[in-house]
Amino acid sequence: MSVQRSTVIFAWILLLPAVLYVTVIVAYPLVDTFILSFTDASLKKTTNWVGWANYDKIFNGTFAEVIVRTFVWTFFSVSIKMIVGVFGATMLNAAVPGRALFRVLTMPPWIVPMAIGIFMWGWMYNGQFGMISGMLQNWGIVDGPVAFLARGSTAFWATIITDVWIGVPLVTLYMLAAMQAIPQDLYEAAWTDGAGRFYRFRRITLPLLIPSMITMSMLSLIATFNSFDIIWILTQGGPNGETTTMIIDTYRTAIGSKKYGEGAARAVLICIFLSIFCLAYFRVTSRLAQGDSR
Amino acid sequence: ADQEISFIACGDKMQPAHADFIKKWEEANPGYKIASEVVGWAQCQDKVTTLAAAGTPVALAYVGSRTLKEFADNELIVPITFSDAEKAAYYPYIMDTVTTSGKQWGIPVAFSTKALYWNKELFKQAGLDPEKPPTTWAEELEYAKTIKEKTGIPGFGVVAKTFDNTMHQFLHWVYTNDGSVIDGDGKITLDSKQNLEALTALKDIVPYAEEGPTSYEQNEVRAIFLDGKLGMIQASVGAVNRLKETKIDWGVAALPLGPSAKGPGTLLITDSLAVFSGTGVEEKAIEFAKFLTDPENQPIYEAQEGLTPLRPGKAVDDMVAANPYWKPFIDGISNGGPEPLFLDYKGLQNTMIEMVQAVVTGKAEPADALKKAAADLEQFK
Amino acid sequence: MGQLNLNTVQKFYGTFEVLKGIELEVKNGEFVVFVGPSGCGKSTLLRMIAGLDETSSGDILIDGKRVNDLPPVKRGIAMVFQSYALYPHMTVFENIAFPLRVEKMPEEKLKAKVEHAARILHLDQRLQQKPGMLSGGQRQRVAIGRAIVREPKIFLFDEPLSNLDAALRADMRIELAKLHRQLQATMIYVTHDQVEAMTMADRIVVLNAGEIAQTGAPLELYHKPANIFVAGFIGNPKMNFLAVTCKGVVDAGVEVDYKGQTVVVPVRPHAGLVGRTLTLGVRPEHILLGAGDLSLTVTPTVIERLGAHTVAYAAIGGGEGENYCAMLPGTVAIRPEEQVLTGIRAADCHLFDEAGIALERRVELTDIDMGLLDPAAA
Amino acid sequence: MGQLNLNTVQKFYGTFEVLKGIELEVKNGEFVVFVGPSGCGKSTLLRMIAGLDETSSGDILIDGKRVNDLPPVKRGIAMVFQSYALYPHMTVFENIAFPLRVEKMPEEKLKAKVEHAARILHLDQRLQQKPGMLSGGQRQRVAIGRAIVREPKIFLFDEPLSNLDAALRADMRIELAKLHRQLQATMIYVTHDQVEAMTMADRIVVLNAGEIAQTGAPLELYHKPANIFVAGFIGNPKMNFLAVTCKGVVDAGVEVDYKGQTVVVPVRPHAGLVGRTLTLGVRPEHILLGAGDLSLTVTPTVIERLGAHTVAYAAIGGGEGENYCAMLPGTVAIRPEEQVLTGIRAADCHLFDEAGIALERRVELTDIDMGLLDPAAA
Amino acid sequence: MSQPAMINRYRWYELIAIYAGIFVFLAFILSPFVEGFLVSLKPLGLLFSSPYKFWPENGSFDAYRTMWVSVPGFARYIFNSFFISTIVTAVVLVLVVPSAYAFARFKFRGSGPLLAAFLAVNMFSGAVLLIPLFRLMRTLGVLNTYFAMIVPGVAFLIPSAIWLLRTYMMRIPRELDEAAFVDGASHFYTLRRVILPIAMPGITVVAITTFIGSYAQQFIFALTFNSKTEYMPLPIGLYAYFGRQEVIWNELMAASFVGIAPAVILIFLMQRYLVAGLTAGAVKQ
Ligand SMILES: Nc1ncnc2c1ncn2[C@@H]1O[C@H](COP(=O)(O)OP(=O)(O)OP(=O)(O)O)[C@@H](O)[C@H]1O
Ligand SMILES: Nc1ncnc2c1ncn2[C@@H]1O[C@H](COP(=O)(O)OP(=O)(O)OP(=O)(O)O)[C@@H](O)[C@H]1O
Ligand SMILES: [Mg+2]
Ligand SMILES: [Mg+2]
Repeated sequence: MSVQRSTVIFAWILLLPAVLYVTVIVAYPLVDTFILSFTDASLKKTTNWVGWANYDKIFNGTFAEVIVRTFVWTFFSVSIKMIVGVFGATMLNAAVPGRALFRVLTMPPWIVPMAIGIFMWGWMYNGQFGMISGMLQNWGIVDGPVAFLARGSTAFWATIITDVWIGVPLVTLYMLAAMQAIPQDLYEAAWTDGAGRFYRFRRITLPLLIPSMITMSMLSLIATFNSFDIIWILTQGGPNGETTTMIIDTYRTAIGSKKYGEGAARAVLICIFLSIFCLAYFRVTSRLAQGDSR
Repeated sequence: ADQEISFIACGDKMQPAHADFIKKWEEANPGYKIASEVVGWAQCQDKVTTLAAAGTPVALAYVGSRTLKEFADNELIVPITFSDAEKAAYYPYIMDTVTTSGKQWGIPVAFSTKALYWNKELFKQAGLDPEKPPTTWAEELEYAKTIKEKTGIPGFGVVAKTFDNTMHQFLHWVYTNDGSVIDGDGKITLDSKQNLEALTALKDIVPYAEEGPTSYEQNEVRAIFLDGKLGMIQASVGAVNRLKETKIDWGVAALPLGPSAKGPGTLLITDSLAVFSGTGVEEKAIEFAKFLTDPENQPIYEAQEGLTPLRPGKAVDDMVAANPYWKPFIDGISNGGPEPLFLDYKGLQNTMIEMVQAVVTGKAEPADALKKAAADLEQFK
Repeated sequence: MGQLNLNTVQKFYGTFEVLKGIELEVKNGEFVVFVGPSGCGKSTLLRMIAGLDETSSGDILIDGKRVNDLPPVKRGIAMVFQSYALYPHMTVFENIAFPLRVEKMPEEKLKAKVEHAARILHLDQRLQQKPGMLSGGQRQRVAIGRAIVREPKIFLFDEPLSNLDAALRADMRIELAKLHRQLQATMIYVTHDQVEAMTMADRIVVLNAGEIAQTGAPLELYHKPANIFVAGFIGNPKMNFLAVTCKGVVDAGVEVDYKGQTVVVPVRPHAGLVGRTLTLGVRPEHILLGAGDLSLTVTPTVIERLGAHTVAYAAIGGGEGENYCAMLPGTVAIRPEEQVLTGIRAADCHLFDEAGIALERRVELTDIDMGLLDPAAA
Repeated sequence: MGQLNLNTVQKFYGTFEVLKGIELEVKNGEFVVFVGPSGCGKSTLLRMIAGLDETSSGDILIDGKRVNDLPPVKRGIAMVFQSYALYPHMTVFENIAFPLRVEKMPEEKLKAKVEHAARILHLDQRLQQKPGMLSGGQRQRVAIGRAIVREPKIFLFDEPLSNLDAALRADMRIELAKLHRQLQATMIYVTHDQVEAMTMADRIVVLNAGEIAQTGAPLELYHKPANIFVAGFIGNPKMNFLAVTCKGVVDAGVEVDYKGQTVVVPVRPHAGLVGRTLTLGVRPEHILLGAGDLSLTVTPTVIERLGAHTVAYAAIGGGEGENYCAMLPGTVAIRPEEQVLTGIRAADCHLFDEAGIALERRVELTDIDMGLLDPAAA
Repeated sequence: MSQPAMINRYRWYELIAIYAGIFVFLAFILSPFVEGFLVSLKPLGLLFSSPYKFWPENGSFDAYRTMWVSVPGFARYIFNSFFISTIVTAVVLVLVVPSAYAFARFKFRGSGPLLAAFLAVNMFSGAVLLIPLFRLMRTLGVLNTYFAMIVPGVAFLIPSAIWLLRTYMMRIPRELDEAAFVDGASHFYTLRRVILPIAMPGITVVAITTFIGSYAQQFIFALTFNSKTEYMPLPIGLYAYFGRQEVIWNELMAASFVGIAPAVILIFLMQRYLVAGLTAGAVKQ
């Protein structure tokens, strides 16, 4: 008994610094935000308790549309990130000369300050002076300039692509690591049985990557759901609000219009949505873990 | 120790003129020290607000005048008294940009007005008279159409990105057609005949504008013009210096007028120095701010920055004489209109941008868009 | 058909010669076991035959056709990996069906084949489980099942039983032997477990440092090891070695002297042996209690009683640790640290020259059924 | 001093009772081996003695003192893990010195101690290497070294040899036995390898499903298993079991009938046996070629020739697979699928009642040195 | 002489396909940098010119020279970023290593929810928490110091670091702890002498990712919580190229490349450890 208790105490001693730190620095503002969400806090010096009014307002406005858009945006961004990441990891995992260099060349989007990366994309998307529109014209694929951020349909995808770009290095790296953890003898066995490279990828690599992919997609989901800079710098949620996601809307309300109370309510909603997601994730993974206990 | 007066200026570095004045003022006022910080344009406003909201305001900050009402309403800034003589020294309407509920809340420090630039070379290519800029919207539309059809190059630069100057550019149309957004009594006047004409005119010219106006803000449109790929744009005097660096044969004229216009007009945008309450050095801050912008110092700063002068005077006359291109910028002042003062100016801005974008992208008819925007604006007063 | 020839097959890793010109012929239907100490190149050779590793020089022929440049599947081989290499995400059925799916075999035929294989391997009840839920022996059988369904000409096994515990290993040994009889396929089997080698092989190939030390039927290796390495390697506990001096050559064999005792070992003599130092080898199980042709009085230091046997270890002159071991039947009344007299029959002795090469024994044939020594005659 | 008592020690995982009231006394200096099938609770019991797992109920006493609540180091035990648990980043020296460093022993004394331990274990040359560069046997010795330096009262070993290959295992077995003699410490050793259990133990504790099936000296378990579980578990290959009917009780023992043959097994009878179905057990090594008190004609299906022995497997009435196994000495002229006559001596037979409890054998004492059966008398 | 294993031997068309795949992938990753680089080479006046030409006419490296003049403190900003990231990394490691160990090793009531709670920290983006955070920073009295950037930076980097390191540590055999425990080592001694050295590859990876995370991404906190130019990190320095009216694009891009160079070099030197460390402790399989 005492042995047991002393380990528990020790565990808590180990955790204490980090827990305290995060509690003070993050949890306190979080609670503050939560409380704020029930007030009409603004630039005014006085704030009043307003109960659920802020939440009412959110659901009575156009927010439902924003929620749906956020989900769609996040879904595509995360999916494409995973697909591109797995693709990249597969390529970089091939034993070809130069792969060490190629691996390093994958990292820059992660290293460069996010805003700078986004500015570079802004340039790329520019209709008059940008690379994409310019190249397309030079190659005669399109007639005149194409401004990718000018229409909701293209701007929606343009922001997704940029988000993918920023997230891909880390996904690639993790997937590469996960791939290398697959025992070589499985491939040799399959090869001996006549399975070609693609067949091996489809029947062995992919299924065995699934658990890692789930973990990664959850982490990436949290980041993507909260992805702010990209949309803000590229379109500020426009045109016609067609790239406005929950976090953009939250920022606009809280920081732009200084409606701290309403903004806080939106932030709390985001957290609730994400928590539901993560809970579902834990369910799925624990079921998977039971499925093939190794 | 010295009393500190914290001062947030926007930009990349302290303007040499201001740096000079600060030194001078500190010498004249021993015991006070100006602690200045320069913050980039993109974040300047937010930082000042965050500091104020968190309860540690700066003493003095450079802000867009449109934010004054919001600050004032929340008692974050103190009113500033101007003597009648001081008020009279400014161009008309300038005081309006800092006035709400009968009090002045900021000291104007920068001023800009807009005019129409046109590309004479493109006019020639399109068979138009290169020396005759449009004076009415009808001409403007016709010229734009002609240029586009004859040269394949867009005739007019429309600004419609999700950015503050999309609203500004629309207000050019409003103020050159005797329109307004809100009247002195705080009544929303957006849904008017004049404004409908303005929005319709904007819609009509879009086909002859650059591809995808919703992805360009003012400076980007100007860049296209500077590249010779636009017939006409509406821009501030800042474009002149850039044009001088290009081979473009250009001209500048007053903004063309709409059917209901009563005279030339333009949008008047000022930036102000706002003094925040609760710092204990409010008096001195006001004193310092007035010193920075007094009739002696201000023109030096304006000259350095290429700003429209705040006050008429001989210096201005000399400047116009030396640089005739200044004329339309000064002339427009007399019939200009201010940026409307709203409590939630971001709300106003978003509503106006949404309205313009809806029309530009063809998502809504001008009348409907106007009606919707007018209704939305009610909550931001 | 599954006939294999290795012609001076060499393998280099960098400049390190792992395999030094291996020559081997494996007949169709034969069960050949590769044994040898760790690192001698068993796995490497097997992987080269499989086509997983490249051959540095020399030819590998299957049914007379050079296969050096063919991928594994085209060589008609199937391999069972030491780690089994089962696909953890697939059911037993899918694991076994994998090679057939690769071939795109029609579903019905595939099902029949997999079920047939499962029946042979007693896996019928397990087809829907995942490998993670199986015991070691069952996994092993799945791995074999995957090899069987392809109906390869040659099976390759790399230490397939080394992960199993002793009891399971004994069971699997028997099952594999039966499987071989049933399928009549050529099997090449790598192990470092001698019991496996002795019990399953038609022929054992003993590898030592990249070279073949000896090839032969199990009992041939046991009774007539070609050199001191094979003699020491085959048999457990290990053969005892005594340094002796050659006294002379007589009709019955070679007369040697061990610390004053003389014994005539029935081996075929070389010329010029007299006076040289030879090594006399005798297996622990051939040491008797009481006097023999050669008698040694030893003081056992460790005695292991296994019930069926008693194994005594003693230290005799020279060398560190226990270098003399006797395996006596049943429960014997000897105690540690108490002297005991042991005897060796001359007929049980092996004799090796200084180079470690065996002098050929004249084995008492009454002891061995010669038919068993030569599988071809059986 | 290192005397251990377990008083009705129980262990629950959740509601699952892993250990069901274990009662055991281990004398100072004794070498006790725990054996039992996988999952029977051997490791759990060992870890409870070590103090790594909590005891659900019952007392653990070391030298008479209740230690349930003491951490391992205060119990005076040292443990050698199956995986050795060497610290990969430390040299052999540092690995061995680890417990002493924990105690903050002065450098000089520490050095002397580590070097002494290294000498005992023949690790002197390896002290500056890292574990990654050592062979399995050497690693094992480092792990033991780490345990020795602490001079514990009790050593605990959890299957320490299971990762080694057969040859190394045999060597280590001997070294451990010598170490035990040298240190005279109490040792408790978990294994599922019977050879280890038989050869090293003063006393074997056979565990089955969380209960002690039998405790006794190795040969006692071999010759007088208390029940059918122990009989089957001890001995390799496994004991053969035949279903027989009790005909009657005579002076010499119990008369049983197997398919018409009658044999009198020399065991102490119970009352009321007559007419009941009993199980007759006989070890493979006690089966003889030719007729015996009980004769069986069988058709071997698999024959394993190990050189020193020949093991034949056959299927006899009832049950699937080979359920009859004979281990015959040397190389015997029998062939698969050829009938052969085997015999069993009545004196070698074991007899179990329906509940699996053995009828006590009247062992022919001439066969066994009774002194060996009782270690105290030795 | 040593050739790739047979299974990794590629036919010519496979090689072409792989290199084509890598090319496409890297083209996606790097094309914005190409665009950025081209922008950095063009004179400001020629930046906005069409039709689009891939190769800049009159391209020059002038911007790489003038950028130092336009923003005189730029070297200092890079130094600050390095300095802040180093401290942040150190603090994160000090906090995270023990916690990751606790999460990896000990089962105690509340460990699951607590771990989830750490993850939840990342569910709120820093921007939303800005004002409460500001108040907190003021209470702590760290405004306008390096700590103003270090303190919140650490907090938001802790969660992912814990997740990463925990999975790594779960792969260290439990017997090592137990062996040390049996030998009388205290938990802390075990952590210090046994676990830490063995977990080093994993810690290296966490250190690198934390460093990068902090190096490039600490914008919003620096902006709001610090007013002193001499403490500003790189991203703020880059923003300085947004002039009063105009963005000096070519210098901004040049400065970006110069600014990330130290981190790129770091990654280049460490890439072997990065992949190796991740491999050993890959996201839970
Ligand atoms: N990829 C490689 N590079 C260099 N040397 C290698 C490589 N693979 C194996 N070797 C060396 O080749 C020799 C033979 O290795 P191999 O795996 O065939 O041994 P083995 O007989 O199978 O041993 P074990 O019984 O331990 O499995 C060893 O000395 C090993 O060090
Ligand atoms: N942490 C645990 N939680 C639940 N059950 C456990 C736990 N640890 C062990 N068990 C169960 O306790 C039983 C005994 O396990 P133990 O490890 O003692 O077996 P063992 O005799 O050492 O087996 P082996 O020979 O395979 O090592 C097993 O049935 C096992 O499933
Ligand atoms: Mg091998
Ligand atoms: Mg165990």
